[in-house]
Amino acid sequence: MPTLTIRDALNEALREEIIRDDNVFIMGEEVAEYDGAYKVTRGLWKEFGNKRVVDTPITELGFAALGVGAAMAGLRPVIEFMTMNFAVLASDQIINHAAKMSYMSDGQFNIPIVFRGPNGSAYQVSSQHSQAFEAFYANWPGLKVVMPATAADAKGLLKSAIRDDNPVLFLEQERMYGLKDDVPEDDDFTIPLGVADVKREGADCTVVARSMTVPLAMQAAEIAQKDLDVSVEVIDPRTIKPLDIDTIVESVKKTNRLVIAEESHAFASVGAEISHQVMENAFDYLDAPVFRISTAEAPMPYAKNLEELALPSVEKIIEGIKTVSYI
Amino acid sequence: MPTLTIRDALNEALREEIIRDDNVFIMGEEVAEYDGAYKVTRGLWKEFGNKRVVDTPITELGFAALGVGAAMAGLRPVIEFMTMNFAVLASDQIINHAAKMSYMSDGQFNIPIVFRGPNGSAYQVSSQHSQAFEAFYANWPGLKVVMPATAADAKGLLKSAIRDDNPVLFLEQERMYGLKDDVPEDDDFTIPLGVADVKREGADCTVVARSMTVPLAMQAAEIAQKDLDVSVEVIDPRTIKPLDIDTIVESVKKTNRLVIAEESHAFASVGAEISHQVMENAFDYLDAPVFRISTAEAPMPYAKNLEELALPSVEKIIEGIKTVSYI
Amino acid sequence: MAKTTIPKTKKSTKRPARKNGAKVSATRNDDGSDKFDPVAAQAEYLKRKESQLESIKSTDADLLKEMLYQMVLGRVFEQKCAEVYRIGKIGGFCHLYIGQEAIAVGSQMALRETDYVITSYRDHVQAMVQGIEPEAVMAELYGKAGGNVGGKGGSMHMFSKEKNFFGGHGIVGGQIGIGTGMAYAQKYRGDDDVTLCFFGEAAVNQGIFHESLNMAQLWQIPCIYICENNRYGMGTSQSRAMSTRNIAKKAESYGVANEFVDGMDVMAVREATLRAIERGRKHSLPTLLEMRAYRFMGHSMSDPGKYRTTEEIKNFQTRDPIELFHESLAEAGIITEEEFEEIEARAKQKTQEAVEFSENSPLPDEAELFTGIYKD
Amino acid sequence: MAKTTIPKTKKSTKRPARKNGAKVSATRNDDGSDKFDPVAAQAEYLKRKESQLESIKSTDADLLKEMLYQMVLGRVFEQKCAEVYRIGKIGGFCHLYIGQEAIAVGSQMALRETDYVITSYRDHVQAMVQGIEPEAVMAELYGKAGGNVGGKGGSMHMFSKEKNFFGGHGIVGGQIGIGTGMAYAQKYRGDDDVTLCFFGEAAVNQGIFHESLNMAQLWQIPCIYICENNRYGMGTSQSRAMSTRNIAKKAESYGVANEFVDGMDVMAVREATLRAIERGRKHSLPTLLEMRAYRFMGHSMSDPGKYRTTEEIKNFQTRDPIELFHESLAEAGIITEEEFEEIEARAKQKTQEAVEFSENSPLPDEAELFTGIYKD
Ligand SMILES: Cc1ncc(C[n+]2csc(CCOP(=O)(O)OP(=O)(O)O)c2C)c(N)n1
Ligand SMILES: Cc1ncc(C[n+]2csc(CCOP(=O)(O)OP(=O)(O)O)c2C)c(N)n1
Ligand SMILES: [Mg+2]
Ligand SMILES: [Mg+2]
Repeated sequence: MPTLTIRDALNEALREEIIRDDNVFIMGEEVAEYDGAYKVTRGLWKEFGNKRVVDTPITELGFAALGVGAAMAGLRPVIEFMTMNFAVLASDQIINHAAKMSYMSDGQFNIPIVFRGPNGSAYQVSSQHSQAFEAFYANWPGLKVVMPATAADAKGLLKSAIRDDNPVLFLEQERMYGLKDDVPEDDDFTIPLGVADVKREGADCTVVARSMTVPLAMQAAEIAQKDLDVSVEVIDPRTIKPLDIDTIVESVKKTNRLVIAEESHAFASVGAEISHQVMENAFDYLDAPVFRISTAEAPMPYAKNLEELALPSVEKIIEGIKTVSYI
Repeated sequence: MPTLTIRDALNEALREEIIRDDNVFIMGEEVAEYDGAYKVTRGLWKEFGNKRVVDTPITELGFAALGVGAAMAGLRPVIEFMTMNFAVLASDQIINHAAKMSYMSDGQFNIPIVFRGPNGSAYQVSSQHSQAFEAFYANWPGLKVVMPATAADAKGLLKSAIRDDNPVLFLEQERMYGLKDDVPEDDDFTIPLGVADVKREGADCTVVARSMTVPLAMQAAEIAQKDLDVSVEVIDPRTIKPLDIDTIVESVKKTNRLVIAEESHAFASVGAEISHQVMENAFDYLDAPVFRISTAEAPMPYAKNLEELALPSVEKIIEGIKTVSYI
Repeated sequence: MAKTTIPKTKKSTKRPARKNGAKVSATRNDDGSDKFDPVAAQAEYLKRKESQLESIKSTDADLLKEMLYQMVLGRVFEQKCAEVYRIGKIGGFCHLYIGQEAIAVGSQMALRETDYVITSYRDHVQAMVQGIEPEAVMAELYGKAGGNVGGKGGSMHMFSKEKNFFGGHGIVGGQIGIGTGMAYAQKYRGDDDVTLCFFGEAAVNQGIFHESLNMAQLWQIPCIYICENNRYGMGTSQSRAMSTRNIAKKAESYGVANEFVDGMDVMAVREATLRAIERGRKHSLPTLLEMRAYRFMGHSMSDPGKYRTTEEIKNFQTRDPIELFHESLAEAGIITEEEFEEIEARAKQKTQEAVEFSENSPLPDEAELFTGIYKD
Repeated sequence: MAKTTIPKTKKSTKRPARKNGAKVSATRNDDGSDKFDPVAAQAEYLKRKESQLESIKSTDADLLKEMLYQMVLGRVFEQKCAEVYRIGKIGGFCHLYIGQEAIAVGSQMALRETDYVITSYRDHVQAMVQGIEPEAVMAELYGKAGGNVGGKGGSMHMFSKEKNFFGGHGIVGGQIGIGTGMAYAQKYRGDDDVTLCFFGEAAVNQGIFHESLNMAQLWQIPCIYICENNRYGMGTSQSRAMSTRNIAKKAESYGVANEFVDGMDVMAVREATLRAIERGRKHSLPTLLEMRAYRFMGHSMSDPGKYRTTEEIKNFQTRDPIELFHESLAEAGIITEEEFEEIEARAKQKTQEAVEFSENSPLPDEAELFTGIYKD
C-alpha cells in the first residue's frame, strides 16, 4: 500500500470522484489556478479544467448558496472553504437551507453536497483563524459531520461524503495535512460514515479523540503503557454526526474509564455530548467521572507560548488518563 | 408589585435603559414605526424618535456589524433580530468579530452590545423559523448568553445585559411573551448575569430548565408532588454563559437526581454541557444517569400534531422524573 | 357572484367615473415617484391597455384564457385562504399574493417544462401556476397529510420536484443564491434551460443579492432574477430601506442586463420574461427584471397594516392586474362576459374542492416526524 | 545604502532609459485596461508628477517631508519584516503593504486626531501611520509581551484605542460593516468626525460591502470607504472575481459619492481624501474611493506567487509611489538628496530599534492566556 500524506489522500479522493461522476465539481477560493491555499486540490484544475475545478470570488455565502442550488438540481458540489472560520459567513446556507431542504420538501429535494476545509487551529494565526466548528454544525439534524485523522480515513471518508446524498461537513486540520500513512489504492475504497474506529486497543482506559487529538492520544497511550502500565484504548469516532456511540459505550463497559480529548472549546462541545451519552448508556460501568480535555476557554492567542498552552497536548491527555485511573 | 407580561417587562427594561444612558439605542427590522414584529418595542419609537429606535433594512449581517462598530466606538447598541433564525446571517459578526474583539485588542476595545430576539419554536412556523441557538453561541468565549423565563427575570436580566460591557446574546421565546408575573418597579432593578435561580425548592429530584421549559418544569413538579410524591427542585440557570454550575451541583448533591429539559436539539446542547459538568462535580452523588429532554432530532415540522410531538412537554418531563427516580 | 369573489375589481364600465372620483393620496413613507396621481394613472392605464391589446394580438387565444384563469384562480384561492385562516384552519404565517398575480402568471407561463422556478415564502400562486394542484397547496396550509409536502412545510414551503418548483423559502434573500446555483447546474449540464428566481424588493438589501449577481454575470449563468417590487417589506416602504429606488439599475454594477417592468400588466411581464429567457437560452446570460406591483393585503395574515392608508391601497387597486387583463381580453374579443364568469366559477369550484380535500385529509402520521431528514 | 533598503526604486535620472527599455507585458489574468503599456505609462508618469508638483505647492513643506518619511518608514520596516519572517522570528500570516504606502499615508495624514481608522489584516503601515510605535508593531509580530496587543493578535490584529486605530481584522470584508458602525457612532454623538475604512478590491465581492453602502447612504453616515485595489485577492486577479471592474462606479447603486484615485500618487490620495472628509464633516455623507495600486510582494509571506509574471511586477514597480513622491519633492525643491538620505537613515534606525526592542521583549506571561476575554 502506498504511503500518502493526508493532503494527498484528500487530493486522490477528489480526483477519483471527479473522474467517477460527471456531476462532481469542486468550487472555492483559490482551489483552481492557485492549486488550493493548502494545496489539497493541487493539479486538479490543470487536469480537469474550469468546469470541474472552479475558483470563486471571496463570497462565501454566495458560493455556498450556489452549491446548495446546484445540489438541489442534481449536481454533487464539493465546496471548499479556505478555512472553516470563513464558513461562518455561509452558515445560513448550511444550517437554514441545506440542512432543512430535504425535510421541508418531504424528501423531494435532497442536497448531495460536501462543505470542506481546515478546522481548528493552524500555526499562530490567532483568534479569527483558529476555531473548531464541529459542535456548531453537529447540533443540526439534516447535516452530517466528518473529521478524519489519518490519510486512509481522509480518503475513504471523503469519497463516502461525496457519494452521500446529504449535506456533509468535512472538517480537516491544517496541522495534519502533512501526516502520512498507508492508503489502499482501490478506486472504490470508501469508509462508511457513522462508523467509529478503534485506533488502538486497550483494557484499562478509553480515550475518545478526533482529528488533531488522535495522534496526540496515540502518543499518550504509548507513554501511559510504558510509564504507568495503563492499557489505553483509543477510539476515533471519525464521523461526529451520525455518532457511533455504541463503539464508545462498548469500550467504556470494558475499561470503565473515559477521557475525551478535543481541539475545540469545551462549552456544549461534541465532548460534552459524548460524555452525556456515555453516562446515559454506561452509567453503572463508569468508575470515574468522564474527563474532558478541550481547547482553553479563550479566543486563540497569537504568541507561540500562549497558543501551545491553549491547545490539547500529549501531557494533558496523560494527566486525564491518570485522573480517571486515580493515579 | 405590578404584574407584567414578559413582553411588557422587556419593553420597560428597554425604555428605562434608553432614558438612563444616552448611548443606548435599539436597532432592528420593524422595531420602530411598526412597534416591533412581536411588539417588544411598542411605543418606544413614538416616545424616543429615530435616533434611539431605528428601523433597518433586511440586512442582518450589515446592521449587526454596524452595531459592533458602534459599540467599539462607545455606544451601547441593542440589536433586535426579528427572530434568532435570521441572526445566522449575522453570526460572523457575532462569533468572529464581537466575541474576539476584546481579546484580540488585549482589552483595549470592548463590545457593549446586546443581540436579542425570539429563540426556539413559535406557533407552526416550521423548519426555518423554529430553531434554538443557545448552544450555537454559548460555545464561544467572549460571548455571554442569557435566557429569561419570567417577566421579572426578563426585565432584570435585560437591564444587566444592556449595562454589561460585553456582547450578550439575549434569547427570548415568542410563546412566552404573554406570560405574566410580578415585576419590581425600581428603575434600577437588575438581576446579575451568571446567577441561577431556584424556581422551586425540592428534595428528591432536580430539574434544570431554561426559557420555555421552565413553566413546563414547574407544572411537572406540581404533578410529581401530587401524583408521585416526588419533591422536585426546579433550577433555572437564566444565564447560560457564564453558567452558574455551583447552584445546580449543590442541588444535585441534595437530590441525587437530575433531569434536564431544554427546547433545543440534543446533540452538543447546553443540556449536554450541564450533564457533563454535573458528572465532573457530583459524580458520587448521582443515583441515576442524568436524563435529558430535548426537542426532537428533526427540523421543526409545520403540522400541529407533529410540532407538538417534537417539543418538550410536561408529560415528557414527568417521564424523566419517573425514570431518574426509578418509578 | 363575481362581486363576492373578486371584490376589489369592478366592472370596467365604471372605471372612468371612479378614476375621476379618486382622491390623491401620498404614500406616507415613499418618495414622490409613488404618489398616486389620478390623471397620470388614467393615462398610464390607457397606455397599458393599448400595449396589452397589441401584445394580445400575437398571442395564442387559449393561452391567454389560461393565463386569465390562473390569475383568477390565484385570487380566488387566496381569498379563501384568508377566510379559512381567520377561522383557525391555517396556522403559522400566511403571506398572500393578491395584487401580484400578473407576475407569477406572466413570467412562469412563458417558461417551458424543463425550466426551474424558486421563490420566497409568498409562494402559493407560484406553486399553483407551476402546476401543483390547489388541493395539495390548501392541504399543506391545513397541515394535513394530503399536503404538498405532507404537512411538513406549511404556507412558506411548497415544493414539487416533478414540476420543477424548488420552493418556498423562509429566509429573506436565501433563494437568490440558490436560484443562481440551480441555473448554474442547468448550464453545467449543457442544457439551455433557465431558472426563474423570485424575491421581494426588500430582499435586494441582503448581501446575497450582490454576491449572486456578481457570480451570475462573471460565470454567465442563465438565471432570471425577478424582483417583485410590491413597495413594502413588512411595514417598511422601499424608500425607508433602500438608499436609491431603481432596483433594475442596480444590475449595472454587475453588468447584468435589466428591465423595469410594469408588474400589473401580465403581458408586459410575459414579454420581458421572454426576452430574458432568450438571453438565458441563447447566450447563457442572467437578467434582472424589476417588476413593480402592489401588495393589496397585509404582509402576512397577522399584519395590522397601520403603516399605510386605506386610501393608498384603494388607489393602487385601480391598477388591478386581473381587471386590466380581463378588460383587454374582452376588448380584443378574446373572451365574452359569459366566458369570464365561467372562469370565475371554475376557479371557485377548484378552490372549494381544495378546501374539501383539505378538510377530509388526515393529519400526518406521527412517524412522519422523523422521515425525510436524510436521504439514505 | 539606499540601494539595499529600497531596492525596487532607482534614481530618477535613470527613469527615461528604463522606461524605454521595458518590455510590454500583458497581465495574464487581467483585462485590457491593466495591460502595461510603456508609452502610456511614461505619459501617465509625467502627468502624475505634474499634478503632484501642483498639489505640493499648496501643502506645508514639513507635512510633505513627514509624509515621505512615513512612506519610507513603512517600506523599510516591512522589508525588515520579510527578512525576519524568513528566519522564523514571525509566525502565522504576514501580509506586506509594499507598493501601497501612498494610500495609508496620503489618506490617514489628511485626518485629524479624533477621526477613526479601521483596516484589514494588511495593517502594519496603517497602524504606524496612525501613530503606533514601530517597536510595538514589530514586537507584536514577534509575539512578545511588548507587542501592541501583548502578543495576542500578531500581524493581522494591530489595535490602539488611544490612537483611534480600530484594527487589524482577519475576515475579508468584516471591517466594512464595522467601520460603518464607527462612523454611525460619530454621527450619533453629533461630532463631525469621520471614519476611514480600508479594504481590498476582493472584499468588494462580499455581501457586507453592499449592505454597508446602502445603510451608509440611507442614514447619511460619514464613513469614507477606501478600496485599495491592488489588482489581486491572493492569487485571483480582479477580473477573474468581479464581473465589472469599475469599483468606484459600484457606489452609484447606492447613490454614494465616489472617486477613482491613482493610489500610487500620495498627493492624489490626499486630495481625494480631503474632499471625502469635507463631505463627511459638513454633510455627514459617505464616500467610496477606489484607489488603484499594486501589491509588489506576494499576498502573504507564504505566497508562491506563480499567478503573475516577474515582468508584470517589474513593470508596475516603475510606478513606485515612493520614487514618484521623492522625485516630485526634489523637483519642487522641498528636499535635497541629503535630506532624503537622512530620512532613509532615520527609517532604518527606527526599524532597527524596533527589531532590538522585539528581540529583548519577553514572551507574554502565561496568565495572559485568560486576560481580556471579557471586560468586567
Ligand atoms: C433573513 C430574514 N430576515 C427577516 C425575515 C422576516 N421577514 C419575512 S418577510 C419580510 C419582508 C420581506 O419583504 P420583501 O422582500 O419586499 O418581500 P414581500 O414580503 O414584500 O413579498 C421580513 C422582514 C426573514 N424571514 N428572513
Ligand atoms: C471571509 C474570508 N474569506 C477568505 C479569507 C482568506 N483571505 C485572506 S486575504 C484574501 C484576499 C483578499 O484580497 P483583497 O480583499 O483584494 O485584499 P488584499 O489582500 O489584496 O489587500 C483571502 C482570500 C479570509 N481571511 N476571510
Ligand atoms: Mg416587498
Ligand atoms: Mg487585493
